[in-house]
Amino acid sequence: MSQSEACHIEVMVQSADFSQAELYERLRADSPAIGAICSFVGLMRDFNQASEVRSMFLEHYPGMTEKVLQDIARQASERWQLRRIVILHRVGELLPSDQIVFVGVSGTHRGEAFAACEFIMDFLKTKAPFWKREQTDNGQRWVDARDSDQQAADRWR
Amino acid sequence: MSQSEACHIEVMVQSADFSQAELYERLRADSPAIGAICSFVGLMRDFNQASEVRSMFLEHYPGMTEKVLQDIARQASERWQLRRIVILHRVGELLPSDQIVFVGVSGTHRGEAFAACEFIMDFLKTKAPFWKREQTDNGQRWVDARDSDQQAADRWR
Amino acid sequence: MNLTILYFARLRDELGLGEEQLEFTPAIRTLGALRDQLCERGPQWRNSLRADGIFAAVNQGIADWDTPLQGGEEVAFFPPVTGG
Amino acid sequence: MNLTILYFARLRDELGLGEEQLEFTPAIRTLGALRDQLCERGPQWRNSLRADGIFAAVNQGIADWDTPLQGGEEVAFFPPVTGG
Repeated sequence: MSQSEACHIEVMVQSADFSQAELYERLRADSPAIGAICSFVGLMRDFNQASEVRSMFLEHYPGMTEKVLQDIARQASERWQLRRIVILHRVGELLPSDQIVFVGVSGTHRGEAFAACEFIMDFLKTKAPFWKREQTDNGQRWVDARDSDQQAADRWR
Repeated sequence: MSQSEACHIEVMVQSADFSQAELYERLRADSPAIGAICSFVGLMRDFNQASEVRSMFLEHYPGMTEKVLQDIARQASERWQLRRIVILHRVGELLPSDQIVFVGVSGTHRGEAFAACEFIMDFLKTKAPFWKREQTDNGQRWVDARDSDQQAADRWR
Repeated sequence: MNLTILYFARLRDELGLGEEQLEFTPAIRTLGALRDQLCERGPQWRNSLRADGIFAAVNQGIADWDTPLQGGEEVAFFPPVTGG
Repeated sequence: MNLTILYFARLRDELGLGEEQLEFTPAIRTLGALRDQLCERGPQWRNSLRADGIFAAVNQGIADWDTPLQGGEEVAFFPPVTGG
């Protein structure tokens, strides 16, 4: 398969929960040329910066969010040989243990699938306009960006 | 969570197909401390070394296989902070598009989940006693080991 | 040819404002000039819009401070992103 | 105290043998000595057991050629692995 033209990209932003199984089946669909599927799910933890988190609100910039995620996926498809990319990010109110984000890629080779999936997550973390607000026993707070996320993205230059 | 003692390891070798969804749910089970789940599935391609593959037979060394996979998982659990590791590898007769192997890890941090999952796959590829025999229109042949797999494993030293 | 200006997350809370329309004038030649003009509204605006790591987007694409404006754009200001 | 010897995959096909019992003798001091003795069976054995990348395991663990044997072990010879 050639690089970007054969890669099918799907980007979804929604408040509803998602079925990891269903997204996995999309990655696997219709191609006996696929040898590798790597997928990542980010989940809400109940603990951050030394206090318990009761719930979280995920705000985003509708319109720009989808553009940025599409652009990150396109970059991945130009950098590695991939067959499909699926990105789904939730917004709105979330509770501990909830699924927040799914990124999955399918392709011919294992190493490319791992690299592309991690690349997309690292750029999603530092480029896509989402903001987390946590609800703790002491009130609400906006989550601070992490230097470690920027460093993770910088590795890909 | 402390390093190796809190990590739950499951290793399965079976001829039956598996449900990726069910294995994912095991990785996600019972812990609001999990923030990241990375999983990989290897699938059978219909093409290898310039000829079409009709089917494949996966032979293994019963007993040793499970020990090696357990050992690889244990090494990963000592190297990174992980909550659960699930490894499932199929044996016997397989057809194109069939799922061959599942490796999934859950843990607190994204980077650790990606690294551990890829580490396990790289060592599984070069250490676990499985052998593939392909059936093509020109007869049977044992699949050759790839230098690229050895190089992938060598990166982790 | 107004500008639509959006403020997100912590910035919106600090400024008490999520969206506004601003009349475009020739003095607003660049994104940086727009920010300078907004900062003249008072110390809270200066603190918020000049804080470390503040991003701006023009028509939903990340933009440098010297990006030219000509009126009609959607401009957004926001703090570092924290999704994923 | 026999040795159980297993041959896998391509090796089994080449040698026409998947498993055998071999009487342990003091000459078989190491895994390498066992291989040398098996190679005396003929050119096919030498070709197969001295091919590039042949592995051996003792009691289901990968072992170096100088691993000592004392009888009672399960020894396996196999080509490079190709799972995953």
